[in-house]
Amino acid sequence: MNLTIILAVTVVLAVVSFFITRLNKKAGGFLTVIASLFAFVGLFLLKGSIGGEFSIFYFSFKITMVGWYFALIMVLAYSMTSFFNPFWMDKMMYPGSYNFMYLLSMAGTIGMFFAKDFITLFIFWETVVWSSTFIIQLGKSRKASYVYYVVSAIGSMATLFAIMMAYSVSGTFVISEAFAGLSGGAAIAVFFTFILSGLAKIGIFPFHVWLPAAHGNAPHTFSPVLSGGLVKMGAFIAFLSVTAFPAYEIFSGMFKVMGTPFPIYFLMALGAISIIVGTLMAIKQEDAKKLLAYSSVANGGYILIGILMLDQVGFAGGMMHLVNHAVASAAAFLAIAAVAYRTGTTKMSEMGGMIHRMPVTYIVYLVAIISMAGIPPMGGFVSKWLIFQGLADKGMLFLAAAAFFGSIGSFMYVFRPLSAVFLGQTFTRDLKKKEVGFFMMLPMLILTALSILAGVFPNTILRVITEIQASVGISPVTLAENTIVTVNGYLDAFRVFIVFGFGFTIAFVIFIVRRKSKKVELMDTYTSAEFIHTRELLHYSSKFYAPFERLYDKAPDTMKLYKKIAVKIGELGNLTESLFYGHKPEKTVFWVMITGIFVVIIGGVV
Amino acid sequence: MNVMSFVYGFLVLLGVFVFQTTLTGLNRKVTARLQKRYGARWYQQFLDIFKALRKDSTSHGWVFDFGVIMALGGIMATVIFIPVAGFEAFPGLDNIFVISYLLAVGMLGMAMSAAGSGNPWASIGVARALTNMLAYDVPLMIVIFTLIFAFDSSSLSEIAALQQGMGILGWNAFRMPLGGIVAVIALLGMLGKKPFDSFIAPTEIASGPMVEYGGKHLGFMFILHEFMTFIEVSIILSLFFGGGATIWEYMLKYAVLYTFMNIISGVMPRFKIDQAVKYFYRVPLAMAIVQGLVVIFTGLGVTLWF
Amino acid sequence: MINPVFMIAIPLILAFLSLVAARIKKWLLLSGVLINIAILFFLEKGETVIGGFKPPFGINLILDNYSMVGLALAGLLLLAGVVLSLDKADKYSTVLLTALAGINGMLLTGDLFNLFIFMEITIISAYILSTAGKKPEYSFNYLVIGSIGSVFYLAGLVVFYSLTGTLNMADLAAQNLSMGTPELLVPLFLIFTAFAIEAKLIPFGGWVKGVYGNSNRLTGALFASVYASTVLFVFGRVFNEVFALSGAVQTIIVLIGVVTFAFGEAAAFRQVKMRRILLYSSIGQSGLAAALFALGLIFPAVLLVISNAVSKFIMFSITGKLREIYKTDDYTDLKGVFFSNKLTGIAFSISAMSLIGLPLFFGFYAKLNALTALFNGGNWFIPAVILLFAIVEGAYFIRLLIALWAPGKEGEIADKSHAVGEIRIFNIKKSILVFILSLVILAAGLIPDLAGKLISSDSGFMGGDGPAFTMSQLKGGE
Amino acid sequence: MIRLASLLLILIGLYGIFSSRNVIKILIGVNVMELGVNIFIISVGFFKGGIAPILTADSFSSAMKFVDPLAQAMVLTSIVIGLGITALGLVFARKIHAQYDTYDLGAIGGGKDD
Amino acid sequence: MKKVFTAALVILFGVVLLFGLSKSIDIAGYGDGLIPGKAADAYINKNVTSGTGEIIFGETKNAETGSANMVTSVIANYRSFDTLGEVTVLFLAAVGVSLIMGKNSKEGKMKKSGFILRTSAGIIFPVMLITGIYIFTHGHLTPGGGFPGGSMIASSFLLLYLADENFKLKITGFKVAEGLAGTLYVMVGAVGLIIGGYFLINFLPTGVVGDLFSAGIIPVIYVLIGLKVGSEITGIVRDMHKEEVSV
Repeated sequence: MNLTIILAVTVVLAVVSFFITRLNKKAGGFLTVIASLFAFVGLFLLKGSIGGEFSIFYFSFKITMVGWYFALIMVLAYSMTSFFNPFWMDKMMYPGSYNFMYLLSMAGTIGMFFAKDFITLFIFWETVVWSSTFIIQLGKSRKASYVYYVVSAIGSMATLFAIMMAYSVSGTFVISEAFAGLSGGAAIAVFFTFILSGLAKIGIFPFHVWLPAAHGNAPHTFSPVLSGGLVKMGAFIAFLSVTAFPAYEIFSGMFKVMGTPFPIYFLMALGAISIIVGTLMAIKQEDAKKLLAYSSVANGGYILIGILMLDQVGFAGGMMHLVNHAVASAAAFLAIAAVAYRTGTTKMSEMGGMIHRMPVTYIVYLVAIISMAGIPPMGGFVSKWLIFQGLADKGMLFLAAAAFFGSIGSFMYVFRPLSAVFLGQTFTRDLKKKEVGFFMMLPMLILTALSILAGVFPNTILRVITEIQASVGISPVTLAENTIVTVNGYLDAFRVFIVFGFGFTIAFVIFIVRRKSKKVELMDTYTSAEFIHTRELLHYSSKFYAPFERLYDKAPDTMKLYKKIAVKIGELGNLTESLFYGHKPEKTVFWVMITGIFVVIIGGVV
Repeated sequence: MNVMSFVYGFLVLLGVFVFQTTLTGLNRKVTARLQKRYGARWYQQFLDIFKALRKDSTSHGWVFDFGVIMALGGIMATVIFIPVAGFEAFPGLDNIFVISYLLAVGMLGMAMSAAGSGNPWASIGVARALTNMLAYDVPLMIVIFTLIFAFDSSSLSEIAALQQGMGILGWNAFRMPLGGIVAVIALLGMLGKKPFDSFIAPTEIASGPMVEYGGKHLGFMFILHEFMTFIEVSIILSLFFGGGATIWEYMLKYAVLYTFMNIISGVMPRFKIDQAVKYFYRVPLAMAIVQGLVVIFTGLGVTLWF
Repeated sequence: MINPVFMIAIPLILAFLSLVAARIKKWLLLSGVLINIAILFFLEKGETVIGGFKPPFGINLILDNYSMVGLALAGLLLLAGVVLSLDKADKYSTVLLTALAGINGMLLTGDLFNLFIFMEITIISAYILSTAGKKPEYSFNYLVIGSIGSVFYLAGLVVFYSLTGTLNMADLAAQNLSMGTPELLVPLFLIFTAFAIEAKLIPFGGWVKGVYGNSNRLTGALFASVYASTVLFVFGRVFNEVFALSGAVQTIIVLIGVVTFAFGEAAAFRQVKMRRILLYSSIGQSGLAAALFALGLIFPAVLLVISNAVSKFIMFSITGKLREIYKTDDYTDLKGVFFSNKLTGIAFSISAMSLIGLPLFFGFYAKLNALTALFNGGNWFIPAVILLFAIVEGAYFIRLLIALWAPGKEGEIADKSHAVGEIRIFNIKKSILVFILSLVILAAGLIPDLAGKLISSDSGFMGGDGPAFTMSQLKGGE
Repeated sequence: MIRLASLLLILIGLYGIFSSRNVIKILIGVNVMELGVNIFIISVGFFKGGIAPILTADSFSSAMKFVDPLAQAMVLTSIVIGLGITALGLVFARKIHAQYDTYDLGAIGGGKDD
Repeated sequence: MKKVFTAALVILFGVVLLFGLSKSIDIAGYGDGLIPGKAADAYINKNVTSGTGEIIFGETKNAETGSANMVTSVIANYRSFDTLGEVTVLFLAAVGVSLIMGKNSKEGKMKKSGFILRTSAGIIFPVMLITGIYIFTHGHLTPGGGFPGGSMIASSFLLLYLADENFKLKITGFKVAEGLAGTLYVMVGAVGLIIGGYFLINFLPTGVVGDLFSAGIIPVIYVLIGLKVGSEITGIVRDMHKEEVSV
């Protein structure tokens, strides 16, 4: 398969879908399915040509293992989510543009991961940013789209600065050579500015503000892509900032924390903070999508810590967590979208008992959150396990503490939508609702299967990661047939799964052989002699963790920081306006004279 | 992995069930005596369980059933991985992370089933249980992390074995005293013993979920509880009290530790859930971090002190 | 080959005639701008002497790549403006024709005093056009400030004349005065003031807010594109070819430019009225261009000026028309206005995104060139400021675009029922015209190297460097 | 001295514009400035003993010492431009008066943008 | 207080400017304008294109510009292009004035003037008119030229306005004069381009320095300028005289 064809076809189909949608909305939506599946299959077949270099137009590309890995994850999220597109077309204000932007941003991500030079990377990157900005605005909040753009822009402008600064030293934009020759203060400046776009995209504190806004308010069909896909673009930048930019080598002379140079450790600490912030905030949310968005913040922290470790185990964990989180998060968002498709809301307090109406969606969501919480036998467990092992190996106590906190906290928040949306009493409004159709179910089931497979046969994914590790020159994680071996112990995910099945079977058998139980309605519960006949009232879903939330409800809001900065810029603008502009010439005369005096004095005349 | 492993696993399950249920029965007696009551017979617990399993039950829908099965299945799988006095049904899989996360499957199943009952009290119980877990687990995990760092192993049996043969001072509880204290406090939380039993809270919310369960469901819950207790006590036993070189030593130590927990619990009042969180994040967390820093930076406690 | 003097003579004749034949002045104007474009590409390159007196004694016109680009840009945009707003332009036919002569003269002339005169023609035409805003106090303010500029320019010029005895640009440049020294600081400052006032640099451009802020669809578009770019082009020539800046003066001018950029963008950030947003953005952009010109980075500056001019033209035209229809240009009152005007909306969006410097649009290429050139010069501070305020710029433009495209309450999905009005902003022909203009930005952004070559034929301007960055260099790996 | 005087005139003009809010006075200030700069130009072209640059029966030969005709030409141009600007300025002043019934810029308060 | 502050600032600016300028030119001195090699020397000697040696009043034939008045030679020949622009500026101003005063205005009325003014106006008007015409036709010989001449014509009309409150000017004629004069100016330039290869070249024989019919196209241009300036300023006067009917 040829990357040129993939890119060309997706871009062309993007344009075509724009016009087709004008004729027939549904057809346009189906076209995005076709296009993204095509891209996925094409990318999958691309593995054979890894190492190839070529250029299209003026862009130059190099097919690398890591690029392939990232692109595959990304397009997986796109293609799975695209199945939902045809069903949401009627609700879109601009269906044509949506489809166009959807495919354009997908092409952008593909191009970005295979870019050989930074300018190509940046062009594709920004294309993704603006096209997704225009998609998000179609959702529930205009402000969200704005916040998304601003935070992205902070990142990408910083990265552009870094690229340019590196270019001024090395004279090349080629990713593998661009950072050569940097040292000292310039190296630190480039490192921090370069990774900024990564941090912004992953949603690392304090750039995490866009995730809840954008994920929570984007069209339901785009949130899975945002969380499952676009966030991973940031991980790619993080990856580059320790590999293409040899951070460990350049900073090797610096002060070290637990064997890690301080700048890198600092970023890891930011990752740890985002785990904590993401977890705490996710626990608080009342909207299922916002909750999942904050969980993405927390998971982004894991990914960042893992990738920045750049070692045998933790790095593998971080890279694998990419897949696991992408799959699980996309599945969870899709499940919520499916529910929203039927109920029209994502507020947890406005739903209940959907399990009785949409059991498949429930299973999908259950598996997704098990994976996100890192519970075996799903994929998320393996990657978190690797990250823990890596941290334990290095003795990074505080990072580990944050990681544990996030891991256990995730039980808390993932359970909330499960309980509030799916369990409990079905609301009267929803009693007649049906499960979504097969076409929408299909991607969810695929993702669920992938989640389980990743947990049972993690080595399939880890083998790709070992190749990536080899390509960046670190020793790959040791893999036996089904076993992952680390210094501190080993994990045989398959056997864990089998034993789990064994235990489950015993329990099941005991359950089955006992007498059959009598079915009773959910309204038929013990309520301490109170009689409540309203389904909605009997369902406990809002303020789920109220006593816990109370402990930190006075915590500062990061958004306020941004608002403050915006106010300050506005004040500068105000000042400019009132100082220099008006309808009286005297103002300008005054400034001309002042500037004149100033200039002459500065110029050294007087 | 062969058939024998499964047979062994099954035997472990049976043994653990008998042992722990007996112990629970005995401890009911101990608690009663503490409270100046006579108490039930030691085998009452067995009677309760088998009676419940025989009776009719009501179900609140498939997730109510599924949750119970998933909970018991997950917990039983976890028990199989627990090394008892060096014996493992599946050697090498006693990874501490695997065990503690597999435990979560059981908990999740239980929570799901409870919430699936549609009883709002159940949801409150779940919320508290999860909050409680967040409270005790972070300090405990930091201590465990310290152990892994110190011994370069995350295997329960290996860590237990490393403490043996040096007498009582070889136990991690004494080599790392702060960590030991944290572990014991955390164990109280894990077991849901006072002062950290607000999620069970017999007089407040227990009437909620518990009354929804009857018959085999309730029986499952009983069995589940026994297994869970065993897992939790065993983890702390292996990590901090040297496990046991022989099965008898192990059982003895186990009984002492468990009874000790019960005795503490018997004389304690109860924390509100937010108080529990606050408490765990003040004292044990600080102790755990201090312990961790000491071990990581000084190496003190990795070897014997004396 | 046509003598470049006709670029000035023909509009002038038509202007004079339009007074006599007032009834057909609209057509005179139209033919004037059309002829202007038609002969543009057949002009004789190089130096044209007027009156047969060789410079420095006579006046000469210089048509090099640089002035060619300026002429083409101004001519095309003026043509577009006139076509787009012929109804408005009718009244100002004579003025616009004269302005065309003035603008062409400014760009072509090789004599500093002649430049002064053409500048006066251009500015006076601007004074007159500014009265379309029906706010005479702002026009008056502009006039007074402009006059101060003229006086300063003359004073500065005369000092140079007294030192060198010549008014000719090339001749003056050949005298090799060292511009960095304190001796020439004050005259240079005086001349700079005149340009700074016209180029809207802070703190000199105090007139801008009133004049741009009250412009209509014709005048706003012309001010922000044709006039602004012409002034910047001349600024670039004067401060590179005639007074090659160096030393303290250069630092000061660059500083003023950068400060203008920062302050302008900050001021635009807090506006809700579209014209104000655009005007402060114009201020910012010309500050940046001025700084680049002052640093001698002519090619990037030219790119920036071109990209800004075209974008601003489109945006001001649309904004002016929106204001005409809805009696307001407060974007919070115009939510979703592009829903029923998709073509116009796309044109507006492309322009805005190009201004922000998003890739695939021409502005990105301009910005990239500027950054590369700056970094090549060892300067990292200005790029940092540029990028920092590019965030601000992006923020307010994206906010604007979002508001204009997607109406709807917070918490509800974007819905057309909240969109303002279904009135067509432009009729279909005009929409297509605007759209095609925006496609130029897009096309130039997609094939920037070709566009760059078209602009500078690879050699750069006035002996300066050519493109600091080309897309084709990516392929070569250089 | 005359250059100093011309500079002074420019400054007086500036002061007029700077301190006055009356439209007419501001225009007068502008005119004074222009006057100042015109004198400055003339002063640059002049030298002691130079004669007016016109060939007449008295000063008949180009070999004689004439003052700079170019400076004078520039002044002429400058004057004419000044005239144009003043005329326009006066019209603006009238417009202001018609619209606001005052010549005082301070009393207008800028007005809101339309 | 404010006045003191403003004055202080202006003085400070002045002082700074003074210091600065004094580094470039001798600001206190005067009469040193003899710059060697400056462009203006060639204007005096009329040897821009070809050196003809000394120019003698009344003798030299076919000199470069042939204008006895060197300022005029600069304005209307050497830098005629400037003058074209200059005329345009004035033209633009006049157009602007009439545009801004607008259509919805009528001619205003003056106060009734005094007897002396009224009667003398009739006498002085033709004299002024003729003088104006004289001045611009002799622009190449004597001080003056198109601009002063034109202004004089305009002031003669102003006089009529002042003298007679009912005086009304028919505008069309002036507009035509203004437009045609400007057009012709450019045309003359264009003819030069065709004949001599340069725009505004002096394509007529320049005659003897000092004659009325000398200096080639200079008198022609000056006549055009005179007419144009005269009609423009008259137009300005007339437009300024209007009153707005409604705001």
